[in-house]
Amino acid sequence: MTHDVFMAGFGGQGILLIGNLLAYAGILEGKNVSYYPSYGVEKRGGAATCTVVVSDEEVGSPVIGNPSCGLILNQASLEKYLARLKPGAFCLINSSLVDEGGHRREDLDLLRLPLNEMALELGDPRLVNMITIGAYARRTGAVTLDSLKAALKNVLPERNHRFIPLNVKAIDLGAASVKKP
Amino acid sequence: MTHDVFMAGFGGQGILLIGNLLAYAGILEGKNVSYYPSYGVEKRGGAATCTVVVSDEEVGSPVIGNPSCGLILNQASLEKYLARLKPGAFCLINSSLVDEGGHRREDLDLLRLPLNEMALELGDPRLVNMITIGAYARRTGAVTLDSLKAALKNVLPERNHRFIPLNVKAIDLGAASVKKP
Amino acid sequence: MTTDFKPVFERPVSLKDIQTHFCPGCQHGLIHRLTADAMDHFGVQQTTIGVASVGCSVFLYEYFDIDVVEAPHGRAPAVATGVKRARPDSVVFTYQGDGDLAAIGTSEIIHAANRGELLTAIFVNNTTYGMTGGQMAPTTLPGQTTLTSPEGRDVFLDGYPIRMAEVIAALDGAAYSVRVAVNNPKNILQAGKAIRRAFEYQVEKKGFAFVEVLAACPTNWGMSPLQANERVGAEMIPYFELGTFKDRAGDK
Amino acid sequence: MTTDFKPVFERPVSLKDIQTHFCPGCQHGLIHRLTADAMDHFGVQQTTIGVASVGCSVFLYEYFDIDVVEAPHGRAPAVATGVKRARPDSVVFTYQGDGDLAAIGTSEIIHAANRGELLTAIFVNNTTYGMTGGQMAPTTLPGQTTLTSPEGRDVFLDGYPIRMAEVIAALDGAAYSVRVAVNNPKNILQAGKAIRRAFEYQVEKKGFAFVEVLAACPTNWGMSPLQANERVGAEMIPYFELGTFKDRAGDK
Amino acid sequence: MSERQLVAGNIAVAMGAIAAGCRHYFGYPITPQSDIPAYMSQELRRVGGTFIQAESEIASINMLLGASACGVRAMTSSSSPGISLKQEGISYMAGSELPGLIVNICRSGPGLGGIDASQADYFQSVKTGGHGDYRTIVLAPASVQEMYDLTILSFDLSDRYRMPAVLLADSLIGQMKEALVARPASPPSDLPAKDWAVTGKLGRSDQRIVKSLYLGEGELEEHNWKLWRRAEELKAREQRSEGKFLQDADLIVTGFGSAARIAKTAVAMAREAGLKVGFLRPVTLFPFPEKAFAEATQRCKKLLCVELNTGQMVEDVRLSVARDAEVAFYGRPPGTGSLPTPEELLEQIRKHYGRGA
Amino acid sequence: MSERQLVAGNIAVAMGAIAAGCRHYFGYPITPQSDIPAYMSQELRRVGGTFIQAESEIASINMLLGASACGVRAMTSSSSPGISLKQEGISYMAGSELPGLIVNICRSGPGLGGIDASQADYFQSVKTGGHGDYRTIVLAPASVQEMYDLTILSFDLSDRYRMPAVLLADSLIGQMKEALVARPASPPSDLPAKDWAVTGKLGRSDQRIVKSLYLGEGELEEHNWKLWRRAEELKAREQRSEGKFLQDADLIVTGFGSAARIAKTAVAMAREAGLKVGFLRPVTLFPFPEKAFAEATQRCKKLLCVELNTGQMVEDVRLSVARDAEVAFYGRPPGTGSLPTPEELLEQIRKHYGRGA
Amino acid sequence: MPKVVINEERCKGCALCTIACPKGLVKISGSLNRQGFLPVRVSEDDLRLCTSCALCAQICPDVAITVHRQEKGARS
Amino acid sequence: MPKVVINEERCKGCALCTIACPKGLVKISGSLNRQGFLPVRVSEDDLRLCTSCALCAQICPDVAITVHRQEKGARS
Ligand SMILES: Cc1ncc(C[n+]2csc(CCOP(=O)(O)OP(=O)(O)O)c2C)c(N)n1
Ligand SMILES: Cc1ncc(C[n+]2csc(CCOP(=O)(O)OP(=O)(O)O)c2C)c(N)n1
Ligand code: SF4
Ligand code: SF4
Ligand code: SF4
Ligand code: SF4
Ligand code: SF4
Ligand code: SF4
Ligand SMILES: [Mg+2]
Ligand SMILES: [Mg+2]
Repeated sequence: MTHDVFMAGFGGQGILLIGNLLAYAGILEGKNVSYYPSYGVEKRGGAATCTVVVSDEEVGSPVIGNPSCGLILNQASLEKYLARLKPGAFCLINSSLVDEGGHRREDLDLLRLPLNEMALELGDPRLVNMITIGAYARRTGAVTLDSLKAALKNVLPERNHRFIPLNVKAIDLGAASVKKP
Repeated sequence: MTHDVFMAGFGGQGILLIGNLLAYAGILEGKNVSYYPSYGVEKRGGAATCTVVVSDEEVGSPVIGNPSCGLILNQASLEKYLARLKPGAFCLINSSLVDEGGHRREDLDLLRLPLNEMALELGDPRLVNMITIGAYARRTGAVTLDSLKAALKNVLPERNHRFIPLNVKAIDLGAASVKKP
Repeated sequence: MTTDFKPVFERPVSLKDIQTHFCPGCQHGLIHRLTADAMDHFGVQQTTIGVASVGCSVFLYEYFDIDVVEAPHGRAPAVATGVKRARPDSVVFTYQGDGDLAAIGTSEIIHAANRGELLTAIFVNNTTYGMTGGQMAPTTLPGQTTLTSPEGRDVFLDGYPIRMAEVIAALDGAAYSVRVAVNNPKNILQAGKAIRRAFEYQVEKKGFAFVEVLAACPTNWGMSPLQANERVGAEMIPYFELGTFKDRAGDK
Repeated sequence: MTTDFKPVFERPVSLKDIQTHFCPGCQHGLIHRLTADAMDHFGVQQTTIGVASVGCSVFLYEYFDIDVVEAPHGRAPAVATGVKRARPDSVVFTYQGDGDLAAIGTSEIIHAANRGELLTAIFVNNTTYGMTGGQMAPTTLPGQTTLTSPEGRDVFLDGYPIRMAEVIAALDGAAYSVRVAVNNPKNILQAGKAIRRAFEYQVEKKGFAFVEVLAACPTNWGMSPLQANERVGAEMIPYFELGTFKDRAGDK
Repeated sequence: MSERQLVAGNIAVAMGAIAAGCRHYFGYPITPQSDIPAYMSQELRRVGGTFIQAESEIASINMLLGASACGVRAMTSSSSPGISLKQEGISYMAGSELPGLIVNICRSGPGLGGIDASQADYFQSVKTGGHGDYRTIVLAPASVQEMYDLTILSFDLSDRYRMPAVLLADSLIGQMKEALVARPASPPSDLPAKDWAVTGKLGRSDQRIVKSLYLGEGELEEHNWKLWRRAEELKAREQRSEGKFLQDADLIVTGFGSAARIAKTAVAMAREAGLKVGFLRPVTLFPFPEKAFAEATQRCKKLLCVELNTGQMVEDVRLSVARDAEVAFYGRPPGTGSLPTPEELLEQIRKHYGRGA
Repeated sequence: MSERQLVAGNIAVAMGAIAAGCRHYFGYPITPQSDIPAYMSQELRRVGGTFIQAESEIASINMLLGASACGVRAMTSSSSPGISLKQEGISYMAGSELPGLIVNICRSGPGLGGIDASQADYFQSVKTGGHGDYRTIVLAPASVQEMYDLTILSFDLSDRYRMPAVLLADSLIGQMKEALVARPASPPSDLPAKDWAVTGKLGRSDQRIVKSLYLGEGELEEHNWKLWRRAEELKAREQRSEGKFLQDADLIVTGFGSAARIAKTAVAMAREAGLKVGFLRPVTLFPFPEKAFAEATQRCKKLLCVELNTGQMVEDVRLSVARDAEVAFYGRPPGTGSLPTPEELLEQIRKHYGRGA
Repeated sequence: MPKVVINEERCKGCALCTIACPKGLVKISGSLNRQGFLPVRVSEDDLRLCTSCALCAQICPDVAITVHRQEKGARS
Repeated sequence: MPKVVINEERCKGCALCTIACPKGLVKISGSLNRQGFLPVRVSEDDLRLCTSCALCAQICPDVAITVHRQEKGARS
C-alpha cells in the first residue's frame, strides 16, 4: 500500500513541519517514506509545499505529478495546485483562508474545515498544521495517530517538547473532525 | 621534389636563424616550406634544433623521424641525433667542435668541415651558420644560393642588414667547399 | 484659493517603480535608491551600464532602468573592465556584496583598483553571505554566529574581518575610497554624497572610485529590521570605521 | 706542525649539493640558500614541508632536501593551508614569484594571511614573469619595458606596481611582514635575518609571516648579472622601500 | 546508531564523510549544497577536525590538494559554477595521483542558471572538465541511503586508485529526506598504505614529492599511460549499476540519480499496465557500467535514456550497447517547474514501447 | 599584403584576429602561447585597440565577457591550465549567448605537465568543461594558414550563432613557421545585427540585459532548448572536414590538428607503398563532421584514429561512423620526446591495414 | 494634498521610518497589506505636525514614501 | 688548505662575487668550464690577502664558494 500526499500553504503555516512529522511517523511504523520540500524564491513569506510518500514498498519518485491526496491551507495554493490532484483524490481545504468554489474539480473528495478558527479554539493559531495532519492521518490511514504523536519528539526541537501535549490535542481534534476511510 | 633537413647545435650558433633563412629562400622560390624549432629546457645555452622541409608538393609533417639530411654543429648534437638520420643521408659535421669517429654510421654521406676556423678566416666566428647553410644549399640544391642571399633581408633584423655582404661571402665560402649533388 | 506643494522627496527616475524582492528592512533597497539618485544627479541614466554581481543584489536590472551585464560571482570588476574598455564613453558601475567582493572577488577588485580603471564600485558590506542563507563572510565580526560559524567567528581559526575600504585606499591606482553607513538619516546623507562623488570621479575621468556601505541583513542576522539597524551602529561601525580613506581629487 | 681551518661559510645541509637550472646571476639560488640556512638554524629540515609554486622556482624539490608539494600557479598559500591544517606539527613554507603571488595568487595570499595561517611565505619579487619569458607583472616598474609592455609600463593603462609587503602588513591576520633585498652583502645579511625570523614565527606558533625579497632576473631584464644587480639598488629599492612593516611579536 | 532516521540527502553525505574518517573539509557557500558545510562546521569542531570556509572554490580545491597530499581523508563540496572553478585543481590532483572527494550538488545552468535539480554536469564530471588526459571516479547516488553509502565508497575507491572521486547529485536527492541507516564504516583492510604522502622527511632518507610536472624524455607520456592503466583497472573492477525487470524487457529505461529515481516509478507503472519494461541505472558513471549495458542489450534492443539535460549520458549508453540496439533519448533540461513526473515518463515509455527497433 | 610570408602559427592567430576586426585582447602569460599576447601588445597599441594583461585567466575571460556584451569583437588566449580556469566564464558566456574567441594553444597535462604539443583537451573543449548544458564552436587548425583563416572564421561563426568559439591548437602548429598569405578579411554581410549589446539606453526605451539567470516557471528549460537548437543549426550547416584518397580507401586514417598533420605524411607514404589508405581530418570539432564520417564509412569499414592523448576524439568518431565500421585507436599522450613520427604512424597503418574488419 | 504619501502596498512594515521621524508621526498600522506586511501610516491630525523633513522617506529601504512641502508663498 | 675554495664547475661566471670582495681578489678566469661559463678564481698570491670575510660566498647565487678561516691559535 502506498500513500502520497501533497501539502501547500504559505511560509509560517508549518507545512514542512507536518511533512516531516508524517514521514517520521511512517518510519516509526517501519514503512518506506520520502519527503520532498520546495520553497518559493522569496526568503520571507512566499509559498511552502512538500510531497510525502509513505509506502510498504520501496519509494520511487519523491515527486508526484498527480497526487492522490492534497492538503491546501491557503487561497494561493488552491489556485496553483488543485488542478494537479488525481481524480477522486481526497483534498482537505482550509476554509478559514480559502473561498468557496472558484474551481472546477467536481471529481475530488473535498473536505472544507475552518482550520484557523479550530486552532484558535485550542488557544493557539499555530496549531493549524497539527489539526491538518491529524485529519489527514485519520481520513487516509496513511499512519496511525499514535505514530504521529510519537513522532512529535523526533521532529520538534528539544525546547518545544513542552508543547507536545497541546499538539497532541490538535492532532486529535483534526482526527475527530473527519471520518475513517 | 621534397628536401628535409635537420639542424642541431647549441644556442648562439645561429641554427634557428639559418633554419628561417632556408625556409624563406624556399618561399621566394614559390615552394612550400615548413620550419619547426625545438629548444632545450635551459634558458641560456642549451641545445637548439630545427627541422626544415622545402617541397614542390604540400608539406605534411613538419617533424621527420629519419631526416634525409643533417647539419651537426657540435659534439652533443652528434651524440644525440646522428643515429636518427636516414641511411644514405648527407650529413655536414662541424669538425671544429666534433671529434673524429665516435659513431657507427658508415651508411651516411658524411662531410666534415672546420666551420669555426673557416668563419674566423672570414673574420667573424658568428658566420659558422651561414657557411653551413651555403654548403647545404649547394650540396643538395634544395634552394639556390641566390634565394638564400635574397632571403637575408627578410630574416635579418633591419639593424643587421649592413652585415649582409659579409653573410653573402660566408654563404659562398660554404658553397665553394662542397660539390654539387 | 490654491495651495502649492513642492516635492522634497521623490523616487529617482533611474529606479523603476516596482516592488523589490528584498526582505523587510534590508538596506540594499536604500543603497539602490542612493545609487539611482547619483545617476539622476549627473543625468547619466541613458549612458550608464551597470554590472550586477551574484548575491541578493543579483536582480539589479529588475530595479534600475539601465542596461545591465550580469557578472559571475566575484568577477564584476573584471567584467566592468571589459565593458569600460569597450565603451569608454559610458558610465560603468559595479554593485557587489561582501562575499562577492571580499572573498571570491578579492583579486578582481584589487587589480581593477590598482589598474586605476575608470569605474565606480559600490560595495555592500552586511557581514554575511545573504543570498545563500547567512554563512560567515570575510567581513563577519569576531564572535558573530553564522551558519558556518555556529560558535561565533573564531579569529584564531577563521581570521579577522577584512577592511576593504582601507585595503583599496592603499593601492596607488585607486583614486577614491570611503566607508559609509545607512543606519540613520545623517549617515544616509553622507552615503548619498559619497556615492555621488564616486560617480563624479568617473564622469570627470578622475580615476577608480570605491564606496563601502555598511548595511543590515535582518533575515540572516536573525533580527527584526530595527534590531538589525541598531546593530549596524552598535557593532559594525566600531570595527569598520566610517570615513574617507582616499580622495585624490580632493584634499585628502 | 699543524694548521687549523674553521669553516666560516659552508653550504647549508637542507640545500642539495647540485647544479641549479637558474640563469647566471639569478638570485633565486641565493634566496634558496638563505631559506635553507633558516631551516638548518632551527633544525627543522626533517619536519619541513615546502610548497612550490609555478615559476622559475618550480623545481624547489630538486634543490631542497625536504618533502615538497607542488601547487598550481598562484595557489601555494591555499595548498599550504591544507598541508598545515593536516599536519599542524610540521613547518610549512611557500615560495612564490611576483607573477604567482601578486597576480593570479592575490586572493590566496591575502586570505591565508588574513586567516593568520601558521605559515612562512617567501615572496621573490623580480618585477617580471621570469619563467614565461619576461612579461609585465603587477610589480613591473613604471616605464619598464617587457614582452607585454613594449613601450614600457604605462601606469594609466597598466596600473601601478603593487607593494605586497605593505598590503599584507595591513591585514589583522598577518603577524610579520618585511621587504628585503639581496643585492649586496649588507642587504643579504638583513635578508637572512628576516627569513630566519619568518621561520621563527612559525616554529613558535606566533602567526603568519611574509618576506618579500627583491631579486634580479638578468635574462628577462636583458642585462648582465652585474647590471641587473645594479638595477635592484638603483631602481627597485627606491620604489619598493626596504623595511619591517609588521613584527607583532617584536616591538613594531 | 544504526536505527532508521529521517535525514536529508545533503546531510547524509556529511554524515557519510565523517563515518569514513574524513576530518578535513574545505568549502565555499553555494546553494543547494549549503547544508553540507553547515553540518560540517558543527560536527568537525565536535570531533576535532578542520572546517575551513575558504575564500573561494579555487582555494577550497587547493586546500583539499594540500591536505590529501599529507595522506588524510579530506573533501570539498560545491555546486555547478563552483565545480567549474575547481577544474584546474582537479586536474592537478589527478596529475599528482591524489585521492580526495569532490561533491557536486548540481544546479541548473549554464552560467548562473538557477538552483533546480540538474544533470547537465555529466560531461564535466565524466569526460573531465579540466585539462589533460585524466579521469576521476564518478558516483551518482539516487537515494539518501546511497548519499551516505557512496560517500564512504568514494573515499575507499579514491584511496585505492589514487584518483579524485566526484559524487554527483542534485537538489532533488540532496534536499529530499528518507530513512537512513547510518552504518558505521571501516576502510577495507587491503587499502594500500599512503607511502607517498608528505610528512616531513623525519625517519626517511628519500624525499617525498607530490607533483604533476614531468619534463624528462618520455616521462610525462609514461605518467599519462600509468594514469590510463589505473582508469582501465577501475573499469575492469568497479563498474556498478542497478537493474530491474531486465530478463524479459522489450524496452529498457535508463538514467542516473534523480532522473532514474523518477523513471523507476514510471517503470513500475508501466509494468502494472502490463508493458514489459526494464530499468537499468548506472551507479558508477565513471567507470561507466558498459558490461551491464552490453549484456542487457544482447536481448533487448530498445532503450530509452532519461536525463535532466539535452543529452549527455546517452552518448556513453550508445557507446556501450550492442551495435544493433536503438537508444532513444528524453530530456528535460533543468529549471523552475521542469522536473519531469512519473506520469510524464510513462507516456514516453508508451511512445517508444510501441515502436519497432 | 597578400604575398607569402614566413610566419609562426601563433602569430598567424594574432594577425587573423586583427584582420577580423578584433580590437580587444585580454590575456595572462602562459607558454606556449606567449607570442600571441606579445604580438597583440604591440599591434593593438598601433591600431588603437585595447590590450590588457589581466591579473589572471579568470579575470581575462570575464573581461572578454564584458567586452563581448558591448558587441565588440574580442578575444583571449591561453593554454591548458589557464583554459581550465576559464570554464566558469565560458559557461556564463554561453548562457548569456555571447560571442567571443578563446584560443587554447594546448600543453601537456594533467596538472602542470609540460609544454609539449598535446591534444588532451579535446573533451574539455568539445564536451565543454564548464557546468550546464551548452556548446562552443571548436575549430582545429592544422597549418599556419588555417591558424589565420580559422581565427577569422571563428569570429564570424561566433557572431552568427551567438556562441563562444574555441580555437584548439598546440605548440606544434603554434610554433612552426610556414608560408602565410594574409588575405584581408571582411565579415559576411548577412551577419545578424548585435541588437542585444549593452550600449547604455540612449535612444532606446527598452533595457538591454546580458544575463544567464532565469527563474521564471519553465524559462530556464526553454532557454536551454534555445541554446540546443542553435547548436543543432550549427551541426546542420557548419560541419567542415578535409578528406583525401577516400574513394578507394580500405583504411581511413583520421585525427585533428597536429596529429593529422603528421598522419597526412604517413598516409602519403602508405599510398607510395601501394596501400589504399584514405585520410579524413575534422576541421570543426564542434560541430563534429558526422556526415563526412557516415558517408566515408558507407564503403570503407576500417578506421585508424590518431591522437596525442589516450583516446578522446575517437569517441565522437565511433558515434559518427556506420554501425558496422571498426575504429582502431593509436595514441601518444603528450610529453617531451613523445611526438609521433610519420614513419611510426606508417607502421600503425600497415598493422591495421592487414587486419580484416 | 498630504505632505507625506506612503505607498502602503510597497511598504514592508520594517518600521525604520518610525524611528527616523523626529516627531514620531509615523506609526505601524493594524491591517496587513496584500504582501502580508503591516504598513505604516501618518494620521490626519499628525500630518499637520509634519515638517516635511523627509527623514522618513530618506531611511525607507523600499522607497515607499514621498514627501512634499507646502510652498512658503502659498495660502492654505 | 686555501681559505677560499671555488667550485669552478658550479660557478656560472656571473661575477657578483668580484664586486663583493672588499679586496677585489676574485677575478673572472679565461677558460670556459664544462657548462660553458667563465668561472672565477682567486690567485695563489691573492689568497694570502684574503681575510676570510666570506662576502664573496655570501653573494654567490650558486653557492659555489666555501670559505675557511685560519684558527687564531694555529701556527703556520
Ligand atoms: C562561483 C560561485 N560560487 C558561489 C555561488 C553562490 N553564491 C550566490 S550569492 C553568494 C554570495 C552572497 O553574499 P554577498 O556577496 O555578501 O551578497 P549579499 O547576498 O550578502 O548581499 C554566493 C556565495 C555562486 N553563485 N557562484
Ligand atoms: C594557471 C596558469 N597560468 C599561467 C601559467 C604560466 N606560468 C608559468 S610560471 C608563470 C609565472 C612566473 O613568474 P613569477 O611568478 O614572477 O616567477 P619567476 O619565474 O619570475 O620567478 C606563469 C604565468 C601556469 N603555469 N598556470
Ligand atoms: S537576505 Fe539579507 S541581504 Fe538578502 S534580501 Fe534579505 S535582508 Fe537583504
Ligand atoms: S629567467 Fe630570470 S628568474 Fe628565471 S632563472 Fe633566469 S634569471 Fe632567474
Ligand atoms: S517628513 Fe519628517 S516630520 Fe514628516 S513624517 Fe516624515 S519624518 Fe516625520
Ligand atoms: S521604512 Fe518604508 S518599508 Fe519600512 S515601514 Fe517605513 S515605509 Fe514601510
Ligand atoms: S673571503 Fe672575503 S676577502 Fe676573501 S675572497 Fe672572499 S670576499 Fe675576498
Ligand atoms: S658569484 Fe658564484 S657563480 Fe657568480 S661568479 Fe662568483 S662564484 Fe661564480
Ligand atoms: Mg553580504
Ligand atoms: Mg617574477
